[in-house]
Amino acid sequence: MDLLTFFMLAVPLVLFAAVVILHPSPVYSAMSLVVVMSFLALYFFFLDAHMLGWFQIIVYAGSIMVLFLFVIMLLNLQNDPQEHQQPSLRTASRIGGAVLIAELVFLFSRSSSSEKAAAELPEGFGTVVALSEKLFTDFLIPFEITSILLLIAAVGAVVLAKR
Amino acid sequence: MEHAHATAQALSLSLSVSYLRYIPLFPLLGVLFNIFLGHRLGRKAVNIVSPGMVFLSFLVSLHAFWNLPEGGRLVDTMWLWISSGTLHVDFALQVDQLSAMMILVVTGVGFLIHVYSTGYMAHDHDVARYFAYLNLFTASMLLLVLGENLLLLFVGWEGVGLCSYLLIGFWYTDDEKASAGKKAFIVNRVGDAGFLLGLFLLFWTLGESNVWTLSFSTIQQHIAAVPAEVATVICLLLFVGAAGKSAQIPLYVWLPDAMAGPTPVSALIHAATMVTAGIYMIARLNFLYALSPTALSVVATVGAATAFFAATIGLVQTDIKKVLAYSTVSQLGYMFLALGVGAYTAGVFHLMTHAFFKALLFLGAGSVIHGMSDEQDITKMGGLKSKMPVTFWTFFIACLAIAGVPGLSGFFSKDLILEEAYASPLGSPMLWLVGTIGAGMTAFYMFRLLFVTFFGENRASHEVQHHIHESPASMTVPLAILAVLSIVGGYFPLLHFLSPLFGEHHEPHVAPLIKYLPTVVGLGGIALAYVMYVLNPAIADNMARGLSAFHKLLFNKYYIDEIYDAVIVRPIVGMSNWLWKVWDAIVIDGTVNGAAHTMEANGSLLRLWQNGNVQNYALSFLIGAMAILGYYLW
Amino acid sequence: MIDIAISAILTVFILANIMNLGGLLLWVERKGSAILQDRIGANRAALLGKLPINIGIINTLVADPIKLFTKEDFVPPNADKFLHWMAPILAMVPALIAFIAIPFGDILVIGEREINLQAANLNVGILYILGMVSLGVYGVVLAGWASNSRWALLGGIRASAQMISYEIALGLALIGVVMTFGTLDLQEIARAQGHMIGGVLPGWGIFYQPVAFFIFLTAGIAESKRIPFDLPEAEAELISGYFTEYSGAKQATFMLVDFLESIIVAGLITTLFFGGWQVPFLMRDGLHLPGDIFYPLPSLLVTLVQHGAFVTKLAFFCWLQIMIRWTLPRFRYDQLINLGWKILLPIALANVLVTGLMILIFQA
Amino acid sequence: MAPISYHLILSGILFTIGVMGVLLRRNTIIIFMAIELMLNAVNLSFVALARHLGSMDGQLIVLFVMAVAAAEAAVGLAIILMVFRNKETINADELKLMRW
Repeated sequence: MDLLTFFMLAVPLVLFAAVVILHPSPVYSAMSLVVVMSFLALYFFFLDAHMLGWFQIIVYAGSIMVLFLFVIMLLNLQNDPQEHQQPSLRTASRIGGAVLIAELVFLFSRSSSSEKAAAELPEGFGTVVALSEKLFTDFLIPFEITSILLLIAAVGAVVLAKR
Repeated sequence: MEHAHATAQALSLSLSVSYLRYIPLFPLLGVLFNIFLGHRLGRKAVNIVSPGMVFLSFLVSLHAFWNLPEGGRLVDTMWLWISSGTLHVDFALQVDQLSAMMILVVTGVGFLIHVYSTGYMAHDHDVARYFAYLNLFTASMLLLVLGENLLLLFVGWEGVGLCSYLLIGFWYTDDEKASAGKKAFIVNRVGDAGFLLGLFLLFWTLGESNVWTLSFSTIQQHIAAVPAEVATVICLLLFVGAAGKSAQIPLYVWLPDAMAGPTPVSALIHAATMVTAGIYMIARLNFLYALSPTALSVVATVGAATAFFAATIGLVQTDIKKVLAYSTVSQLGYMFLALGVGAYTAGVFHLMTHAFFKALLFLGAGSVIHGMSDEQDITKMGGLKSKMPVTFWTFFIACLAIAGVPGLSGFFSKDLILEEAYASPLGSPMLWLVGTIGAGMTAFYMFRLLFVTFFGENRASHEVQHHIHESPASMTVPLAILAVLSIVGGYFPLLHFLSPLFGEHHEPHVAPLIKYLPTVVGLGGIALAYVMYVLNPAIADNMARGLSAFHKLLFNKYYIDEIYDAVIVRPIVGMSNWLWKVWDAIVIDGTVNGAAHTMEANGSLLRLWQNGNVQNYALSFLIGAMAILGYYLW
Repeated sequence: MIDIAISAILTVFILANIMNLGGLLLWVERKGSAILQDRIGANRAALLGKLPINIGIINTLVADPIKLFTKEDFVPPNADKFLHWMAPILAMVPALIAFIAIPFGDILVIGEREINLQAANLNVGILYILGMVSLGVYGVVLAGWASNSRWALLGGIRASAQMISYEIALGLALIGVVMTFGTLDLQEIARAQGHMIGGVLPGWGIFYQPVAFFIFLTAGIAESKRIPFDLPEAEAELISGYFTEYSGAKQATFMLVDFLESIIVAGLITTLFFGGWQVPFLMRDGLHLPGDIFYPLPSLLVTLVQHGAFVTKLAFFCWLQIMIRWTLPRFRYDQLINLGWKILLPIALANVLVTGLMILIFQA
Repeated sequence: MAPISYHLILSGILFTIGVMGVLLRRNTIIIFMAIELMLNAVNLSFVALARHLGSMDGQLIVLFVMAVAAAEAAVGLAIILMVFRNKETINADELKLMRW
């Protein structure tokens, strides 16, 4: 991914991510998050993770976020009232966030000084075939466990919602 | 040791058999029968099954006795009992000469007492429970004497202790009798503590030389590994146990109180069998005691002191069973005296003859009590000779035997003990003297008892007099059999029979004075009793008045119970109270509650953090993450 | 450069055709429903309002759009104007661009150049279609929410729940197909159906995956929110559901999206289960009849015939959906959800299992 | 070529935005969405590192993260629905049942 592409994707990502947490309306937040997800899918395409890119769209943008939107609309949520918020918590959170981002940026930029060149990509990197092969050999047990987790989550969600 | 050769030979000859297990098994079956079926099938079934089971044991014991190899032993190893590391303890029974004699006495006398009990307990409604206890006792006692190792002996030891407690408190609705049972149990626990410590010390000492065993034969093989001074400590600790079980100073106090139980129980447990467990144990471990002359002299001294001390109390008691109880304590003292001077054979010999005549005395006393409508005070008896002839004559024979009248069993065994006490390398004239005086007193108080009970005018109320009757055949037949045994018991070749264990018996050479004086003193005691209680009863009253302080002291048993109460019981109760009210309630509870209060105080500070706002918790996360990141960056 | 140009031309070709087809379907639906209900149907539109002759299809095709596009574009008060405006676009775009992955013919050979008759040759075509279908929900949901109207909101909620539910059955049905053909590339799937089973039966997907076909058809109709699954726009209950508050061009867009979705479903069914552009016995070099009879045909002719076959099949399934629409009554909402979760989902799962078993058996 | 640190820093920024969303918003659903944003930020770094190291493992982890996120969304939203049904609110600072 060249620098131009990077910034073309990174800038909207950060902007829409900021909208997610700043917009008072939950629907706009959710829609911004959909946009973030879609841009991330694009980002994944450029990082040679084709399969993951599509999954990002289908799973995150297409399913999870629809679920969020569904709940928002079911509860008919209006704009977030801001009055009762503890001021000390807000201040502390802002300071904490600033420190965290400073630390992360410092950490990552420092690690870049000892950066090696990107490795050569093997044949079929990020394709369905390569991903599936790994998934059903090296990662078979985690895969099965994840499937059970999904089943449990489905049952749990039904039980909770039916109560 | 002089009999080292003989013991080595005994070890070499052990025959494996598999029928010894039936000896304790039959009484155990009786226990099960009595517990589960006794009440349903009724008195008759119980009266047949319970003695029958003991009789079967007796038959098996006889079989074992006849099959006992010359100078060897029978062993029945049932299963591996404990296996832990290098420790292997077999559940094994053995019969050697000592055990053979013991099981014959236990099952034989035990059978007679069972039969007697069917008559004595004929009017008690809880006869099944009684026989369950009695059978359990028999089984435990057999386990004690048959056990091939110290651990099995200890199981039997505790078993007979339990049964003793249960039987003393048999009529548990009576507070006094229930507390007598508790007293017996607690005093025995003191002895058992010593026994256990001795056992551990022995085990540990042998273990130091890599002998992890408790089997008697193996202990005997490796006895050289025990240093003499350790042996002394072990022997003294074991003797504490023996003193508890066999009612020696200072742990004898429970035995007189144990008379609260049914009289056949007193005969079986507190005269013939259980109380001899201590003697049996020391005789069994003679090779260990042989290592420690010090311990032996302690045993002899305590034995002699007990013999004398209990006899003095017996002189003035008026309760027929109390007299017999102190007599028992006294006679047990003689046995320990014999053991203490190294005359194991004599001690065991006296054990056997004593079992016969003391069981007879108790059963006779039971017969009297039965006939007198449960009256035990001899001052309210008298003149029973004509009304209960069988009881009188058998009682008379027993008194002759215990008084040491020549020709009867007691004469042989007691004389032998006194001669050994004088002549044995460990003996001394002092021990002989004390024993001889005690023998005189024994004769005196036994005949005092006889005369006051059976001669003169009956002093009971008219109502009671009307009911006086001879006991049924189930009671008188055992009396007769025991009377025969009391006469002929002294002629059994026991001294030779026991020689493989204790070495060949050599008649001690003593001066004629020493040899015959105890007999003379005994006859003198009889004569004195005759003069004081038959010819001129006023003398006794005058003496009691003239020596009233002394009489009072004896009558109140030297106030030993009161002293124990003041010196031991009250401090313990006081300390327990202190422990309860101060240590437990204030210190321990205070610590625990204080810890809880401290936690609560700290918690109430910390829970300010727990304000329920998820975002505050998330902020804590963030701070933690920042800290970790900062640590790695720094 | 030429490649990009060809792609652009193909894309424009497809989009234009699809839009036209959508418009055409509007007419088919109106006349078809009239025929089914034994009435005349749309017959009042006369050109310029004066010509006495009824020129049928032209009337409808021209008059309807004119009417719709000249109406007032009404936005309810207190509605979210931005999202109200965005919603039709969000609904339209995924439906439209989904089509570029569907192959409408084999390779067209012009001179030295071989042109793949598919706007975008994606090797994960099925994933692409699924992604677009799942994104299509947003337009509907946002339309419902942005209208600030109870009817619309209810329609939107219904639409989102329904589409999430049926997406799962849809995807699982597709997995059976993918397992059968071993690829996610739609063109490859179409090509794989070119052989004959036993020399007579065309090797179409429906013969391998009959269960998956029925699940896909049902779930597909539900995804495109058509009767009997048109709960989000149930007229009797919700007026017009999520687009109650829409008028004019925006409403026309929503209606068009409805038809577009039907066309996508038809196109996918054609491609996955009915051989796509395949014509039985027709290979790229000519006609291979049973008994080793071979008629060589020119490549261009073959391609045209194949494209014609594709369009015919597509039209058939569009027509089938309209038939179903005017035949079956509407489900109740709980029945709809139960059907999706309790019937279709287990059957689809079982189908995947059986397919896997079959593959294991036949490979071994 | 954009160096790996660019991707990582972008990931860090997105993650911090998610953190701030969790801390500053009161609407539970938006907090939840911020959590999803944080997950995605991490996914981004995984994918970038997978590309950088030429290993598919990172992409597989992302796959699992997606599955877990789906499960989490299903259960979490069900919980939020329940809470709203019982408490008539989903404001984080009004839901304080979890305290002493």
